[in-house]
Parts: sequence; C-alpha cells; structure tokens
Amino acid sequence: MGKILENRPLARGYYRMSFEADFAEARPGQFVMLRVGLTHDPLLRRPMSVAGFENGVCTVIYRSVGKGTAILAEIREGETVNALGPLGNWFDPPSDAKKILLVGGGIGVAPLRFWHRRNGGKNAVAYIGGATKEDILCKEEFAQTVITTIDGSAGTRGLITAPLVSALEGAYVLACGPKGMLKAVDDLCKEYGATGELSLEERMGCGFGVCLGCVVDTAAGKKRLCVDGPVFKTGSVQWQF
Amino acid sequence: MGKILENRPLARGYYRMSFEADFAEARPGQFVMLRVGLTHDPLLRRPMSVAGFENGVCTVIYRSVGKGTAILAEIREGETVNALGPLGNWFDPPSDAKKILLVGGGIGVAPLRFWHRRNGGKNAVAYIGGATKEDILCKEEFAQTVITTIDGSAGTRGLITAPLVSALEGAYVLACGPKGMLKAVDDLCKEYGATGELSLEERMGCGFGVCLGCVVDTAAGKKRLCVDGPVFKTGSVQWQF
Amino acid sequence: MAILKVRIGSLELSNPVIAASGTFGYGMEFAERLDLAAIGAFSTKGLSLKPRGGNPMPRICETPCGMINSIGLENVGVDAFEMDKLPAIRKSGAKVIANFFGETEEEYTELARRLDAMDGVHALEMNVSCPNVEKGGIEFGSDPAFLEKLTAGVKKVCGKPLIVKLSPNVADIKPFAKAVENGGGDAISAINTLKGMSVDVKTRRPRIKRVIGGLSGPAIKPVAVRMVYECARTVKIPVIGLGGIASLDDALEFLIAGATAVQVGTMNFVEPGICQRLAEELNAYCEKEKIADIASLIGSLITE
Amino acid sequence: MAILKVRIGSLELSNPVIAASGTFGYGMEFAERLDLAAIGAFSTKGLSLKPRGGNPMPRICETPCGMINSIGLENVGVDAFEMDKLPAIRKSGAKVIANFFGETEEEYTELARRLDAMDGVHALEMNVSCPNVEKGGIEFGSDPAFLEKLTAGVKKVCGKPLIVKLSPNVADIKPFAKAVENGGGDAISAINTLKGMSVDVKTRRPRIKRVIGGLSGPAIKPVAVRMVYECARTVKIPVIGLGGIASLDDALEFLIAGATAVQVGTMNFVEPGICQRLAEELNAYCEKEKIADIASLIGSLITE
Ligand SMILES: Cc1cc2nc3c(=O)[nH]c(=O)nc-3n(C[C@H](O)[C@H](O)[C@H](O)COP(=O)(O)OP(=O)(O)OC[C@H]3O[C@@H](n4cnc5c(N)ncnc54)[C@H](O)[C@@H]3O)c2cc1C
Ligand SMILES: Cc1cc2nc3c(=O)[nH]c(=O)nc-3n(C[C@H](O)[C@H](O)[C@H](O)COP(=O)(O)OP(=O)(O)OC[C@H]3O[C@@H](n4cnc5c(N)ncnc54)[C@H](O)[C@@H]3O)c2cc1C
Ligand SMILES: Cc1cc2nc3c(=O)[nH]c(=O)nc-3n(C[C@H](O)[C@H](O)[C@H](O)COP(=O)(O)O)c2cc1C
Ligand SMILES: Cc1cc2nc3c(=O)[nH]c(=O)nc-3n(C[C@H](O)[C@H](O)[C@H](O)COP(=O)(O)O)c2cc1C
Ligand code: FES
Ligand code: FES
Repeated sequence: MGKILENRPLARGYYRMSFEADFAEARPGQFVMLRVGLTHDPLLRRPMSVAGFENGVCTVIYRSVGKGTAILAEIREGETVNALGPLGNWFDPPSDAKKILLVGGGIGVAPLRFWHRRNGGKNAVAYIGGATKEDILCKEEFAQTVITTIDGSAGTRGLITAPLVSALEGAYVLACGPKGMLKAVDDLCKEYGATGELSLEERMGCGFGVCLGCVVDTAAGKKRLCVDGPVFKTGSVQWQF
Repeated sequence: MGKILENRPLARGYYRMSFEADFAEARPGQFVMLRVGLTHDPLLRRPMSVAGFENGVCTVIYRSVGKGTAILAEIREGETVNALGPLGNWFDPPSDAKKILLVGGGIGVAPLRFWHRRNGGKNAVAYIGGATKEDILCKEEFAQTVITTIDGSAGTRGLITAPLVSALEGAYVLACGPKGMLKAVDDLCKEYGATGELSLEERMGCGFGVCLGCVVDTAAGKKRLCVDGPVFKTGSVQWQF
Repeated sequence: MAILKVRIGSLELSNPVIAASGTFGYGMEFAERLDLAAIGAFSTKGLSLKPRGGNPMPRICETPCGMINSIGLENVGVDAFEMDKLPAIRKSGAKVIANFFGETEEEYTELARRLDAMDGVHALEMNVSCPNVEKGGIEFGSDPAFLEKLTAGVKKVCGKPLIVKLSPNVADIKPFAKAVENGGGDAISAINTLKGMSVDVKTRRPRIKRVIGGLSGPAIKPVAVRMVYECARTVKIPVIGLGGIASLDDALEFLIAGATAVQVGTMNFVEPGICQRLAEELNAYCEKEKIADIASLIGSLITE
Repeated sequence: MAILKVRIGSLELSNPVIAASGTFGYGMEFAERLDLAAIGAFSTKGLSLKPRGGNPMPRICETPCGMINSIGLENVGVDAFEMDKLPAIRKSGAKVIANFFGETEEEYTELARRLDAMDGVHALEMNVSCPNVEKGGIEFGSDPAFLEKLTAGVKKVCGKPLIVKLSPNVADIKPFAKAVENGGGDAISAINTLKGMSVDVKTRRPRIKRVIGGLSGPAIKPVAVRMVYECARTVKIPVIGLGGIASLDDALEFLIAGATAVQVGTMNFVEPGICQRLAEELNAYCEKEKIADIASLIGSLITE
C-alpha cells in the first residue's frame, strides 16, 4: 500500500498517478499490477507500465478506458494504492546502439518516457503517434520528437510509421503501443534493417506468471507476456489478431 | 443523486451524513435506500432511517457495521449519494397523547431524533440505551432524557427497559432499536398498559414492496416491513427470532 | 427511431426489454417509477391457483455481485390477480406476461386455461423450477421428456404465446430447450436462479432460513449468457435471455449471443427505473451504430 | 496456538488452507511471496502425461466479481514436473498435491502411478472435468457410475491420498460425491469452475477465443458453499471446499458448511500472499473464539 502523491488529468481522458512504492527500484519497460477499489468488483488488478521511478516514488500514466481505470481516476491524492511489482522484463538496448528510436502510440509513450528519463541522450529520438493532439502525451519530456496524428491536429497527419521508415536503417527501436502499430513496426524493422524491442499488452490475470492467461506465440514457442515480456525482441513475435 | 453536505463521525463507529435530497419531504419513521459505491459489489441498497429533513436536506445517522456502511463512511463531503425515498410509513401518535416515550436502542435513536425535531415538546421523554457511553447518540438533542448503558459508562447501568417500566402507564411509546429490545418494549407495554409504535428492521432487497424479502408476521397476517412498516403498532407483531 | 420491435410467438413487443418475474411485483408498484408502456413487457410475480404465504424469514441475503432469495413463491393467487391487480394494469398500457407455476400437471393446465382467458394478459410464462408433489418433489424442469409432455399439455389449453422458463441447475440445458420446442412452446426464457447458499459466520446459521435459495444478479451473468447462447443454437423459437443484466452492454451481450429479448430481474431493486432506461439506451445505441432493425443484432456473435 | 491440523486420508496438513490448482503455478512462483511451509498445502497446475500447449488466446476475461478462463490445461507434463519443478519444491517444505487429468482411463491410471511414486508429492487430486476422448468427448465427471469406476481404477495404483475434484456443472452433485466415496477416493474437492461466457459488445466476439470457459472467483461462492454442504452431508470422506474464497469469513463459511479444508484459487492472482494470511487469520480467529481444535468448527452449521 502506497500513499498517492499525485493523481491528476494530463489530457482529456489521460491521468498521471505517483505513489510511494513499497519496492526499491523499477526498470523502464517493467510494469505494476494495481488493485482497483476495495471490493471484488472489479476483481483483477490492472497492469500499468512504470512511467517513472525516482526516490521511491513510482509514476504511472494511464488512460481511462473502462471500469477499472475510471475508478482509478476517482482516487484522491492522499489515499493509498496497492501496487504489485515491479513485474516483467525491461528495455535493454545494446550499450553501443548508435541511434535509438522510441516509438510510442497513444498511452504507449508511458514506458518510453521512463526509459528516456533514465537513459535519454542525443542518440534517442521519440516518434509519437496518436489519434488527435490530445492523444500525444509527454512530448515535452523528450529531447527530440517526431509527431503524427491521424486527424492532423498535431504534427504530421497520418500514422507514426510513415516518418519512421526513413530513420530505421541501422537504428535500434524501442516501441510500445497498440498491437497493430507494433506489428507494423516489427515488419518495417525487418524490411529496413533495424532491430529493437517491442512492449506488448494482453489481458492479465496475475501478472507474475501463474495464470497462463497472457501467452504470446514467439519464435521460441509460447511465452508468458508478464514474465517473459512485456518486452520482446523485434522479429520474435508471431502476430495473431 | 444528491450532493453530500456532511459526512463525519459522530462517535466511535457512528456517522452523520446530510445530503441534498431529490424528494421534497420526509416524515419521521420513514427511511431511504442508499446506493453504496458505483459497482455491483455491494449490490443492494442499504436502508437508513431519515434522522432529519430540513430545507431539502436529508440527514441519516449510521453505524459502520459491515461492507456497505464502511464504504459509506469513506465517501467525502462534496461527492454525491443516490437515495431512493422517502419510503415506508411513519410514526403517527394520536394528537392527544399526553405522555410520549421515545425509546431508542443504539442507532435506533436516529428516527426518534427526527420525530423529536419535528414534534418534540414537554410531553416527550427520550429513553436511550446503549452498550457503552459511545453508543448513546444525540442525547443533547432531546429535551428530556433517561439514559442507560450496559457497562454503566453513562446513565444507569442496565437495559433501557428497566427505567421505562415505571413510566409506561398511560404512555404512548415510539420505539426503535434491536429486535430484542423492541420485543421487550412490546411485552412491557402490554403488561403496563401502554400503547405505541415500534420501528422494525429486516434485510431489504428493494425497499418498495416488490421483492417480498422483508415480511413480518402480524396479527393481520404477513406484512412487508418496507411498505406496511417499518413502523408497527405495539401488540401487532408476532415476534420470531 | 430504430426498429426495436421483437416477436415472441404471436405477441409483438415494442422493444425487447422485459421486467423479470418476482422482481417487478404485479407491475403497478412501478407505475410511479417508470412508464409501464415504455418497456417491452413485464412478467408478474409467479402465480399459483391459491394464494401462497411463502417461506419463513430470513428470505434474502446479499452475496458478491449477487443475492440469494428464498421467497417461496409467495403470491396473491390467480383470483386476486384477476380481480385486484389486472384492472389497473390494463389501464397502464403495459404488456403483461403472466408467470405461473403448479405442483401438479393439472394445476399447470388449469392455471394456463385461466390466464389464457384473461383480458390484459398477453403471454404466459411457465416456471418449471418447482418441485412436482406427485413425482415426489422432483422438479418439473429436471427431466426433458416430462418437460415436453408438460409443455404440450399446457399449450393445448393456451392460445396465447407460451414461454417456458428454464432452470440453470442442470448439467446441459440444450435438451430442455429442445423439449420446449418439441412440446410446442412459443419461446424459452433462461435463466432462473442458480441454487446457492450463504452462511453467517457469527451465528453459524445459514443466512436464508431454508438454507438453500436462488442466486441472481450480475454474478450469474456469465452462466446465463452461456446458457442462452446454447439454447439459441439449439432451437428455432425465440429465447429470452436473463440473469444479471445491469446495463445496456449486458443486454447487448445477451442479444448478440442469440436472445430475441431480455429480462431484467434483481437490478429492478437497485434501480427501479432501469428497464425504461435500458429500452431508451438501446434505441440510442441502435441509432448511433446505424442498426436499422434490432433483428440484425440478435445472434450476431462472430466466432468464426 | 489452536489446533489447526486436518487430515485428508493419511495426509496430515498443518492447517486447512490449500492453494488451488491452476492458480498457484508449480508452487515456486510463490516462494518469494509467502512461506510455502506455512500453508496447509498447494495443488499444482493440472498435469498430463505429455506437455500441453493449451488453448488459443484470449484465454481470460473479467466478469462481475469473477473471471472466466480457458487456459486449456496447458502444463509442462509430468516428466518436466518431476525433473524441473519437484526438486526445488521438495526443499521448500511445502505439502504438494499433484493435480492431474487424462483423456482416457489409462492415462489417468498411468499418471496416478507416476505421481504416486514421486518423492515430494503428498497427495493426488484427480480433475475429472475433462472430456473423455474415448467416450466421444463426454466429461469423465458427468456420469456417476463411470466416475466410480475411474476412481476405483486409479485408487488401485495409488497409495497416497486420492482427492477427486468435482465439477459443478451437474444437476445434482450428491451422486458424484457418493461415487467417489464408493470408488475408494480419500476425499472430494469441490468445486471446479462453472461454465460461463462473455461477449465483447464492441467487437461482437466472445471475450474468450473458445467461447465458453470456466467461471471462478467470489461470484461463484454461493454455488460452491451449497455444493460443499450437499457433498458433506452425503459422504463420510473429507470434502475440501473451494470457489470464491477471498477472506477469513469466506473460508469459515465453507468449514462451517462441512468442509474439512479449503482451497483458494482466483484470489491468489489478486493477493499472492492470501493463503498464508488466511492460515494466520484462522489461527487468530480460533484463539479469539476459544476454539481449541478446528475440528469442532467443521460442519458446525446450525439449521435446527
Ligand atoms: C504490460 C502492460 C502495461 C500496460 N501499461 C499501461 C499504461 O501504462 N497505461 C495505460 O493506460 N494502460 C496500460 N495498459 C493497459 C491497461 O492495463 C488497461 O487499459 C486497463 O487494464 C483497462 O482496465 P479497465 O478496467 O479500465 O478496462 P476494462 O475494459 O473494463 O477491463 C476489463 C479487463 O480487461 C483488461 N484489459 C482491458 N484493456 C486492456 C489492455 N489494453 N491490456 C491489458 N488488459 C486490458 C483489464 O485489465 C480487465 O481485466 C497496460 C497493459 C499491459 C498488459
Ligand atoms: C428500515 C430500516 C432503517 C434502518 N435505519 C438505520 C439507521 O438509521 N442507521 C443505521 O446505522 N442502520 C440502520 N438500519 C440498518 C442498516 O440498514 C444496516 O446496518 C446496513 O444495511 C448494514 O449494511 P452493511 O453493508 O454495512 O452490513 P453487511 O452486514 O455487510 O450487510 C449485508 C446485507 O445485510 C443487510 N443488513 C445488515 N444489517 C442489517 C440490518 N440491521 N437491518 C437491515 N438490513 C441489514 C444489508 O443491507 C445488506 O444487504 C436500518 C435498517 C432498516 C431495515
Ligand atoms: C426475489 C426474487 C423473486 C423471484 N421470483 C420469481 C418467480 O416468482 N418466478 C420466476 O419465474 N422467477 C422468479 N425469480 C427469478 C428471476 O425472474 C430471474 O430469473 C433471476 O433472478 C435471474 O435474473 P436476474 O439476475 O436479472 O435477477 C425471482 C428472483 C428474485 C431475485
Ligand atoms: C486460470 C485458472 C486455471 C485453472 N486450472 C485448473 C487446473 O489445471 N486443474 C483444476 O483442477 N482446476 C483448475 N482451476 C480451477 C480452480 O482450481 C478452482 O477450482 C476454481 O477456480 C474455483 O475456485 P476460485 O473461485 O477460488 O478460483 C483453474 C482456475 C483458474 C482461474
Ligand atoms: S498474467 Fe498470469 S501468467 Fe501472465
Ligand atoms: S424490501 Fe423488498 S418487499 Fe420489502
């Protein structure tokens, strides 16, 4: 149980919550499972990427999309939240990567923000895509950004994969976002000679490897997204929709 | 949906909540069904006696005893509560009653407080019993009070029925409290020549007469506590435990 | 306005939202809480030939996302229903489904005959989750062959649409659905309550005097959706889905899974206006989604 | 310390709180979240002769106070269990119940023989909610006569306590409990998941790829308590109760209704330390209530 220091809207439908963690450290790419409410409806914890971790304070950035996240958004600062974590693996680009492209779709920016806070430098460029300008999160927190929106209300109109193409050669990609985007990035990496890591999402029962509710088919067989992921190497996922 | 103007502890485990009602009036003895939380756990509304109604503001006094009332106690002032009501019948002593005894056990004081605010006068004496002094509520709101506690920490040690006996003759009783107390009062009224009204409790599914979950056996057959009560005449209830 | 009309046998409902038996009294209790003519129909508290007093208290208790009831089919009896309840209901413009049950085959038939003749009753809903006194307490709804025979017998005296309400306390609901269809039933409603129990740990007593009661509410929705899906794939007659409906999405779940109409039970207690709200929301939903006729939604589940 | 020891056949557990199959992995996943030796036992993920990959995704979804799963009995297989999992578990001091299932009677017997011989496996739990391939997909646990035969056959090769886990998807669980007892089973565990379904209204697809899955969690607790009560009144062998346990009071409900021990399933996902917490709370409760021996609580329901 950690005290909530901040829980406020970032943009329409998006919130940022910071709380005192009862774990000592988290790495960019890892996630926490948040308990929502005090009763059994909703029952399961909700997975949220760690979007920041400093001085024992854990930050998540979330979008209110359903029952659980709507309740999360109602919790007041000063109350407590029960977070299980940090869980899963993390982004781990080779230390000699010359060009790192952070590709985030919508709320997928959350773990990339954390990575950038820890490791950001001249060699990292953020490619952020969203439906509208309201869906472009945290852009001011990245050193260099390329932005696209589907409605053209910010950056270039279109998908983030469009500007990405020309930058891919020899790059190392860290991507998080909707499944369709991740598959497109995965395909493009192959086509344009890039490698990298993709952070996936599936419904999760437990978050720590025991329910087998979150499996992903990969080149190396069935993997549990929560313990063998959420981060998978490009070229390894066998995409299913 | 009514805005909550006040929701604060009265004594250990007891709370008072006032909210803007979306009904125009309520009578002492009536109750409301409060919705608790936004999800389906807990599912059913909780019945609460109206403890006050002035200028469109409805007050309830409640004890945190379980899941629902614990959640109620957590709601902050400024938020809203969904109350269905006013429901049930009400205290209706004859206008020529010379001596009215308000007999309340524990949280049973709530509707008596409301009656007293509306009708209190020289002829009304409140008999308030509780386990300890913490369970004696609202005593300062009644003009005349007789108090007992089981542990002797306030008033006389013992049950409220003890001091009541000597006052019963010719009196009209309005009583609310635990079933055991109500039965004792009912028996004593018969024995000592008093009449009056008793406010009962049963688990309620609906509060407005359709689930048939709250029936009471009376001299006149099966009655629904929520629409034919909660107030029943002394001598009419066939007590079952 | 989207077309929300659905047919249950020869009965046309203006929309597919029905208030479920035992949770809507005899209708008029809700007259000041919603417009009875704005919902598809309501099903009455289960009627018997003679009035019944029902079970001892306590009769209800709450469970996680649900409740258990053991009301014991308390009702005013078919005579009082006709005399005291029906005249007012008729005036309200409500479509009325008379829910009924007997303890013998003859009682069922006799009730059906009576209700069939009543002006203001639009359809009959036969509850077969009751013990058959002649067969030593075995439930009518627990043997498909017997259910088919019962249905056929009742249908013989009943010109109005006959809905048979199935119990979920079976290993496989499909043969029961089939039995209703074979017996000439016009529709199936599913599900009734699941048998459940709860213990008060402080007193070590069952929370329900009769120990075992019927579980209803959102908790049972997944079981209900599953059974409605199974029934709808088994028979051609309409299936009315119920069990835990609390929102538009819940109602849509049942429709998509194959229900022609839905009933709302327990949630009437929590939100007395819910049936009308759902009917309105269903209309708004169809307009927004450009669904011209609700028929195209029914059974539209994609499973490839 | 109150006496919390309970016996399941020849196996003595230090307390009656067991982690349920499929929700506790192979045990070691919880080693850093609780003390495996502090809970009564844990039941492994269901084991088969060969490793199984399980069902397509999506495999789980949430429902009101519950969840549906269709994992499809994915497991590492009995060989990998013995080689890779058991050595570490043995060191942890945990009492291990090996949950297993087959597709034919021979597979069941073969598995029981294997598991019976493994050092570190303390009891066997036979899951009979699986389709029998030889009998055309009929579930092993859906015919009492067949269940009795299966139990007797397995018991012949199995010296360790044999627990048979019953399915709740039956009209009446009592004949199944009796069949296990008659077949020589040492205990019953009840209940497995209820068959349920959920529809994603936006996509009009089932939320579970295989359409129908198993419902678990607090939602099913009233059904589970009822079935455990029915089983405990039917047989003399111990009944292990499970279904929706999330708190001390929930565990007590089952014990009072007649369960000798309880299992916690779904709630392990939400609160990984829950089994140890409940074991500790049970001890504190017994001390506070002056219950010298938990035996006096078991089946103490007052119904007069
Ligand atoms: C590893 C991981 C990291 C995530 N990080 C973030 C983040 O940083 N910010 C953020 O806003 N969202 C994140 N998500 C998605 C987030 O978990 C869901 O949006 C959230 O669970 C929705 O809950 P709900 O109750 O509001 O929605 P509902 O639709 O009511 O949820 C119903 C059930 O489905 C599950 N579910 C629904 N959507 C998703 C989804 N997209 N992924 C997984 N499960 C889902 C819920 O957990 C719940 O069990 C992440 C998901 C995963 C798997
Ligand atoms: C007409 C009437 C008026 C009431 N007025 C008041 C009041 O003014 N102040 C107050 O504190 N309490 C009052 N009560 C009792 C109050 O309704 C219960 O204390 C409350 O419902 C407990 O809810 P819970 O979730 O905290 O308890 P839980 O034990 O978790 O509740 C479980 C279920 O049992 C029901 N229940 C539990 N205790 C009672 C009870 N004593 N009576 C009826 N149902 C119960 C709940 O409503 C719920 O459905 C009144 C009850 C009735 C019937
Ligand atoms: C208090 C109560 C009384 C009920 N009485 C009847 C009845 O008389 N006849 C009947 O067929 N079903 C009866 N039911 C069952 C409901 O009509 C419905 O089938 C069941 O509750 C499932 O729907 P729900 O989850 O929406 O409540 C009753 C249910 C409740 C909760
Ligand atoms: C994800 C999941 C996987 C399960 N796998 C198994 C299994 O392999 N074998 C088995 O006998 N039961 C299995 N079960 C059933 C549980 O052991 C338990 O019987 C059921 O979930 C009810 O208990 P609960 O409500 O406490 O979860 C599984 C349950 C869940 C939720
Ligand atoms: S979420 Fe349970 S195994 Fe991954
Ligand atoms: S509470 Fe439903 S009839 Fe009284």
